[in-house]
Amino acid sequence: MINDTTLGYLILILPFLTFAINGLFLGNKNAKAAAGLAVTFNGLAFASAAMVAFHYFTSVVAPQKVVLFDHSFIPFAGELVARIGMLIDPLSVMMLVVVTFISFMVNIYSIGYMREDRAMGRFFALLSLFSFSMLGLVVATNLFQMFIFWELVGVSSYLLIGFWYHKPSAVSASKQAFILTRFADSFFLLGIVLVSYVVGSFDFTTINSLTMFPFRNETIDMGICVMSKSSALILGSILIFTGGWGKSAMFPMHIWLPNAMEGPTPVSSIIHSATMVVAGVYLVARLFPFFAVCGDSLTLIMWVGAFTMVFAAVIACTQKDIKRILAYSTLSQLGYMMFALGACKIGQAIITTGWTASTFHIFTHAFFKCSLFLIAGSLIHQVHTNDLDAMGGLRKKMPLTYACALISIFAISGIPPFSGFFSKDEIILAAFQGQHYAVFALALLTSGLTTFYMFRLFFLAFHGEPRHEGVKAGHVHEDFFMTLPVVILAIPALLSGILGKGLFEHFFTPGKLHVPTMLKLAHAEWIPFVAIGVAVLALLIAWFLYASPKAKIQRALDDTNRCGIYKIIYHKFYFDEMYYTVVRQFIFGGVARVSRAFNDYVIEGLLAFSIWFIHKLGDLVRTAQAGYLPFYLGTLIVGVLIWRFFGQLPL
Amino acid sequence: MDILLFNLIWVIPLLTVLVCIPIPASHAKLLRGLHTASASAVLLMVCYLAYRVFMLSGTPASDAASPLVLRFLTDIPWLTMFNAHYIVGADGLNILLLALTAFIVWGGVLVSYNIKGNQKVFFALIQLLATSVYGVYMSFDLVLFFVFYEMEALCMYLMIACYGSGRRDYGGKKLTLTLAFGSSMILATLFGLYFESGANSWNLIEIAKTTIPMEFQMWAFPLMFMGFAVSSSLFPFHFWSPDGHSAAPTAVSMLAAGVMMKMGAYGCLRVAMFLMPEAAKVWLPYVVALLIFNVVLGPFIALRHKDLKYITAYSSISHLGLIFLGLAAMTPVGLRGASLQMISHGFLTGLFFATIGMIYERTHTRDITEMGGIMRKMPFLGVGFVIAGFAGLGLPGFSGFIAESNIFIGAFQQESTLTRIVTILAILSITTTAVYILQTANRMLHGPLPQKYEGLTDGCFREKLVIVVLVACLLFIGVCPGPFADLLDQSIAPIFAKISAATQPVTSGIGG
Amino acid sequence: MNLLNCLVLAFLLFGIGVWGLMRRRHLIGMLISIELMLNAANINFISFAYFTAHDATAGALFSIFVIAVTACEMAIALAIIVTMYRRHKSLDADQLRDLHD
Amino acid sequence: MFDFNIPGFIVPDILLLIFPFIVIGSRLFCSAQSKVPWRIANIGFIAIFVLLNLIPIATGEGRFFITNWRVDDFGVLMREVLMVSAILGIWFAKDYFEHGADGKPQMHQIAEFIGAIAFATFGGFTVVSACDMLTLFLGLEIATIPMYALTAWNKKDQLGSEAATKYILMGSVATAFELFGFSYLYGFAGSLHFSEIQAAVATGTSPLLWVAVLFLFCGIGFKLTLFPFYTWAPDVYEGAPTPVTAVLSVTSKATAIAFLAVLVFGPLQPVIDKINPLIALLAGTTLFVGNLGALKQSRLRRFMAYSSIAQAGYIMVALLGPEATAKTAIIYYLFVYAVSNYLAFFIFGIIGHHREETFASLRGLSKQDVNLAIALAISMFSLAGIPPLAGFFGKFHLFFCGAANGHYMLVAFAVLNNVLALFYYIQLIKSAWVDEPDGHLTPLRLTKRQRGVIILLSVMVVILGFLPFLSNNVFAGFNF
Repeated sequence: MINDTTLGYLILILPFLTFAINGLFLGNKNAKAAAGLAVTFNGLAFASAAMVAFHYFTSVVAPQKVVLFDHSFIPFAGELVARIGMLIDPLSVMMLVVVTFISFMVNIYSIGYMREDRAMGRFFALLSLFSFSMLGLVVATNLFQMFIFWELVGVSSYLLIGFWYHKPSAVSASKQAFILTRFADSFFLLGIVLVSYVVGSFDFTTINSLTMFPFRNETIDMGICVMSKSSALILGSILIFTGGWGKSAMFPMHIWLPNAMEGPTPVSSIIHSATMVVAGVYLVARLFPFFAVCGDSLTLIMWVGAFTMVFAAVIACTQKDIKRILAYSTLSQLGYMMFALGACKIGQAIITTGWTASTFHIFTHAFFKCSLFLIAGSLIHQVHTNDLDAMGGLRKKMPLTYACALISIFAISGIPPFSGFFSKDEIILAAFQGQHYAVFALALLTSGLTTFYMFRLFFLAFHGEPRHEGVKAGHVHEDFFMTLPVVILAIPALLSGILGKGLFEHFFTPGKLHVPTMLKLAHAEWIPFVAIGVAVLALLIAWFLYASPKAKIQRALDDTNRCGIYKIIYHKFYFDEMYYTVVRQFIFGGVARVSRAFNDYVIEGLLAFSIWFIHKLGDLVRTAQAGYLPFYLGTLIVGVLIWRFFGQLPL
Repeated sequence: MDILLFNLIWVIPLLTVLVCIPIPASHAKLLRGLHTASASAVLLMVCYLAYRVFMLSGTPASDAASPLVLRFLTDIPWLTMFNAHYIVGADGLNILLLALTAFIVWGGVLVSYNIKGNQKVFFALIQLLATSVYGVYMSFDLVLFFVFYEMEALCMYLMIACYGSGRRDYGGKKLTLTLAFGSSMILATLFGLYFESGANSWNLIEIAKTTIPMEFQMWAFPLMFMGFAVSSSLFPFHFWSPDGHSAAPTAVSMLAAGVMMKMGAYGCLRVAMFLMPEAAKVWLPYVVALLIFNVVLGPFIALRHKDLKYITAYSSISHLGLIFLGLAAMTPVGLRGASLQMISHGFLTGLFFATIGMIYERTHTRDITEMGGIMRKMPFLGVGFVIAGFAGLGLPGFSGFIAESNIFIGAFQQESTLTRIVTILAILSITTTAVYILQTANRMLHGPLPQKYEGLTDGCFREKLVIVVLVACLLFIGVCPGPFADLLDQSIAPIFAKISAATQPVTSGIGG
Repeated sequence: MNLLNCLVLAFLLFGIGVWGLMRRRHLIGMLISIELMLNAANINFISFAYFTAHDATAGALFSIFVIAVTACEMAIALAIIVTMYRRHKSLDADQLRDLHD
Repeated sequence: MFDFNIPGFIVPDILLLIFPFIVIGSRLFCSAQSKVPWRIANIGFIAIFVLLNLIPIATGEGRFFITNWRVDDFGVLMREVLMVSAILGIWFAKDYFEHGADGKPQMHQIAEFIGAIAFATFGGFTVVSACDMLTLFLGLEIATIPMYALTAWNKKDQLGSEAATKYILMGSVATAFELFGFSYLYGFAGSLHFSEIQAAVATGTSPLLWVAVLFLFCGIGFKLTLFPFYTWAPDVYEGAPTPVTAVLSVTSKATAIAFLAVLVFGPLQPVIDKINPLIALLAGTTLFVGNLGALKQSRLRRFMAYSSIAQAGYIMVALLGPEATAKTAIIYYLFVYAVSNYLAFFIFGIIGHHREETFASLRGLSKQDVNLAIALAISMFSLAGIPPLAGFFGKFHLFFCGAANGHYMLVAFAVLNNVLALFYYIQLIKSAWVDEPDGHLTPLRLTKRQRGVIILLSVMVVILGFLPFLSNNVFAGFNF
């Protein structure tokens, strides 16, 4: 019986070893070995994670924090020490299990999906690099460690999106993803520096146990203005949230996520739905007591989340690329989680139900969204296109996939008893209890939209007549490696809600808060029924439009003679175009051009002028040297006079 | 024994040159072998000595009274005409810089195996350059320091103008003359230090014991600091570096950007700030304003360039700006960050220029718009370049991140308003760095492969070795920075002690 | 007759020499003006020796030496001018324009 | 009766005095082509150099031969510098008596040539050992008059005669200035002897003194090519035969700076503070103008003229320092300067043998004869004052003197000018190293002697800089 610390090390080391061995030695030459290694090690990692979870939840210490190990990485001034450690508490354990499990599944899946790819070894190496950095992120004991792995996650995402680097679209998408998140991270870093400067520590425990009082009177010079340290902390919290803002692709930094679908589908399923993108949510959840103290930032978080939720859901209703639809639905779900965290604020007080709900939704969402992506992947693998036009009628050909898809879609639509129902219901309830009725309404509306577009996808993909020659000709089959994970994932997609609910309500609390906590909460048993009602309604609409006998599929699919509003939504409110104009015109055209002009003309010009001036002086000297003897003799006489008057002799 | 080895560091390259004189230039293989051997020998020696210094850390120095804790201290009367001594010694800072130099020189020798022209002269010049750089980092006597510091001008011009590419004469002249301009400013103040300090000695340690009159410091410090900053391409004296680097052959770019540009920053720290802390306290908060160009605008300029070497040159300009940010912070963390950045950027830019040189050898162009998709043809070099890029944009796991985080945290502890603003801007501009590095990498390595590059081959063993070693260094510092931090802290502690002991003069008037 | 007058005389002589030097374009004329300047110095020596100096012989001696030295100088000067004339067929100072930047 | 026991320390001077007569006399007994005078010259000069080195170190005042012939350590070392210059000069000149160069016809009458050089050198001896104004004046004239003759050595070359005319006319005007200055100084002190003048100056000053100083500085400013009296130098350097240019640029400069040193640290010692501003101004302006003039030259000798003007400016800086340091610095610098300068001239001579002496003829030198190119680079960098070459330490020593009395501004200015200097020296290196060789340039051939001398000089330039304690030990024993 190995102890938990060893297990903890194992969890981190196994994926890293996979990365190192695959990257350095196995490589692309013997891809089979690479794949086998990756699957085995990630499986072992999952096993140890599960064991750690089991030990933890069955032990007496359960809700408290446990630090398995904590090594000093690099000491800064005094208390300010960057450490690399492993923090165990309900949240991180949950994330550990989820990440290891998902990456295990996806590794299996990739064996099938990447079979034809010649760079398979590289793929598995990068995948393990990602899971290593993600695990390091979730077990971080301090901000600095979190930032380190935060960046590593970002870079591995960059490398995986651009995995097919001969596809220009993939390359540019990866670049965009990295730069946007990097942009957010720069604020994150600034926030870390600022907070650590004020607080004098990176440690989560220290930061989470802050109270504002000691900082009220001290001031800090922020360059532009002088502010009190307490407001500096609030600024810092917002800056830190900005990191999560970018990583979780909240509006308006959302555009990289849909474009990131250029990457291989397994990548999308693990990085861009289940794990990495929830890092932002995880960050806020991890620092919740701190955010609660800097209350105002919570409101911001709530609104950002809520808006993204609706915005993305609306766009998702019109897309035809299935991966993009799933991407937008991911955005929308992330919006749910984010605003649930924000919604915990009532006036000056805090309720914790939102926190629990959000973390719960992270948990459930991971499974069903991942499985949805994998299903999409196998569909694409069969019909070789992302486009709904080319699908349809796949129900007969891929029965297992069909069943699993149904489960996951019920889950995401919040139909009981599927997992999504419980977490989403909690979130909506939290919004209601937080007395944010506007957001509550939006949440209900969005759950309706979610159901609608998910079933739209479902009907168009599986029902109706086949619209693809390959499908018609019956070349479609279910690959074992690609179906197995889907089937396995369907189980938690179905059950994680019921089983998880008790666990979460028992263990999951944000920890000790230093603000008044509201205990007496409004009870509203009617909310679940309303939610279900909305969902069913949306389902019926979707069925009527896309699956009912008299549904006009062709008309549903062609984009011609659409009304303007539809076009706008279909083009994602022209956001990508806006981005490109801003970047091209402002950054490249504006700032960069001006600064280069300044360098090339002003600085170099001054240099050239000084050289020219010296040369002119030289010409002066040489023109005097005209070989004219009387002039030379004159210089002798003049010289005497010069030194007589300027020689400073006391004459 | 160690002392002897330590002194051999700068002697061996010189001996190599002397040994090679009788060998006719036609025996290129033999010459290359000799130079490679000597470079490797020096590398091994330096690494061993660095290890020794690390082991010795904590034990008191041979001379208890000296403000610096120096190992292997050697002090021989040298020029009695103006009582200059031959004083060399090692502490954490300069031993690490020596190690960096040894690595870069070794790499430089390896990458220039098939350089066009008279190889005998070229390698001799590289060794001379190495001598001068080693000497600068080792010496604690100002005359000796300056002699070595100025020596590089002699080699640089010839190497660039004769073996370079593009506007080589222009670039070489620009580089050499600008550096000479800087060192002339230094020389003018050196005499002042000798006579005004009252120590009547060129010994850095002796001068450090005295306090130099304020009215002298007030004009001497900016002169000297700027003089050193010229070779670290601090705005507005950065103009030499893009043209110089782009004209220079690979090895010279590596040496120039990797170690020579650090000599300036090292001088700023070791001589200017260490000897004239009072003036430093007055001036540095204003010097920071210049960094806005280096750190914030530098990356933007890199964005607009198409030539790989120009891009890298501007990235070096911005990275060196960070060094000065760390120096201007005048806090232990900041100074440590600056020193770390010197070392890390040395390896980083060495790797950059090495890969660029290798790619240029094959594609015969450095214009990124003409390249594309060469990752497919030369994956190893491509990966090397990408790694250099990631290290350059401060990715955790590489040394750059450690240095930058130190600098940012350290600079943020500096209270002055201007420094705060610049620090914030610097932190925010890590995005721009990412933009130009990714843009370059994508344009060059990714996308479709032009027809003319079908025949390209990946790096040979020699080149791969260089890349692997440099990457290993970057990773090593990045993954376990602890020992390096300890080593540097010992040598920075006395400098910081002197700075913090310096009392702010009552008249904070500039140019008093 | 006193020291001052002699000095003034000498100075005037010197001035005349300079004036001639500036005005003349004929090499021989220039040489003569130079002679004037030299002799102005001689007059100085003599007059100082006569009036003030406590080491009177030195001054006289000096002037004699000066005469001798200037003699050789002039000799060489004339020799050179002769060779010059052989080449240029002219003694005009303005003609000497072959050497210049 | 006469007493013939001559003290040993005077022997070299006497030898050098009678030496020209021997050489010229030897012409009477052998044919024009014979090598005898040349051999005698070598033996004689080297012998004198060795004898000088045998002179034991004197302390304090030095030794007096007759009341006005002093031989102190400064004198001895200056003598050595002058002898080095003379020896190198005749070695350099030898080729020009075997073939014409740079479009100038072959030179004749080597014996007389050597004699003239010997006289010029003896003039320098006289200057450094003078201790009254008369000796000083005579020394200066002895040093100068042969130079006039040497400049016009090529009777067939009209540029030479033009140069000589300019030189002698302006030179005699300068002489007139000096004499005028001397006369006033005499009038002020009432004596010619330095010790008495010094005493008089110490007791009090008068306008007479200052007028004298002014005229003396202007007069010597001509010989030392100070601003604005340098105008003759470029033309004369270009017009004169190359070996004469070389000798001019070293010997006459050495003599002139020795003259100033003797004057400033001798009779004018008490009022030196009052003169320093003038010296500083002269130094600053001269080195600036010299550097400016050299910027865009295309002909090598004219270029060297301007560079030597600038060097004169640098060497003036030393006069601002305390006496002992200043004299050490001057001698060390002159020595280094002589070596580097002659190295450059030797190379130019080889170039000029078949080509005209312009920058263009240097093109592609590194491709044709890399060793020659390296030697050129060494000499140029040394003149530019780049360590570890000798030139740097020379300059460093000069600036050290300047800074010792707190003339930081002047030192800073001089150091900045170094960058300017580096610029034009690099121009020359560029044409030798970077420019592609154009086909029609005739190939170069080195005789054994040339190769040997060039190697010797290059090694000296490097060694003097790299291991300066060699030179250091030379000076260690002496005290000025």
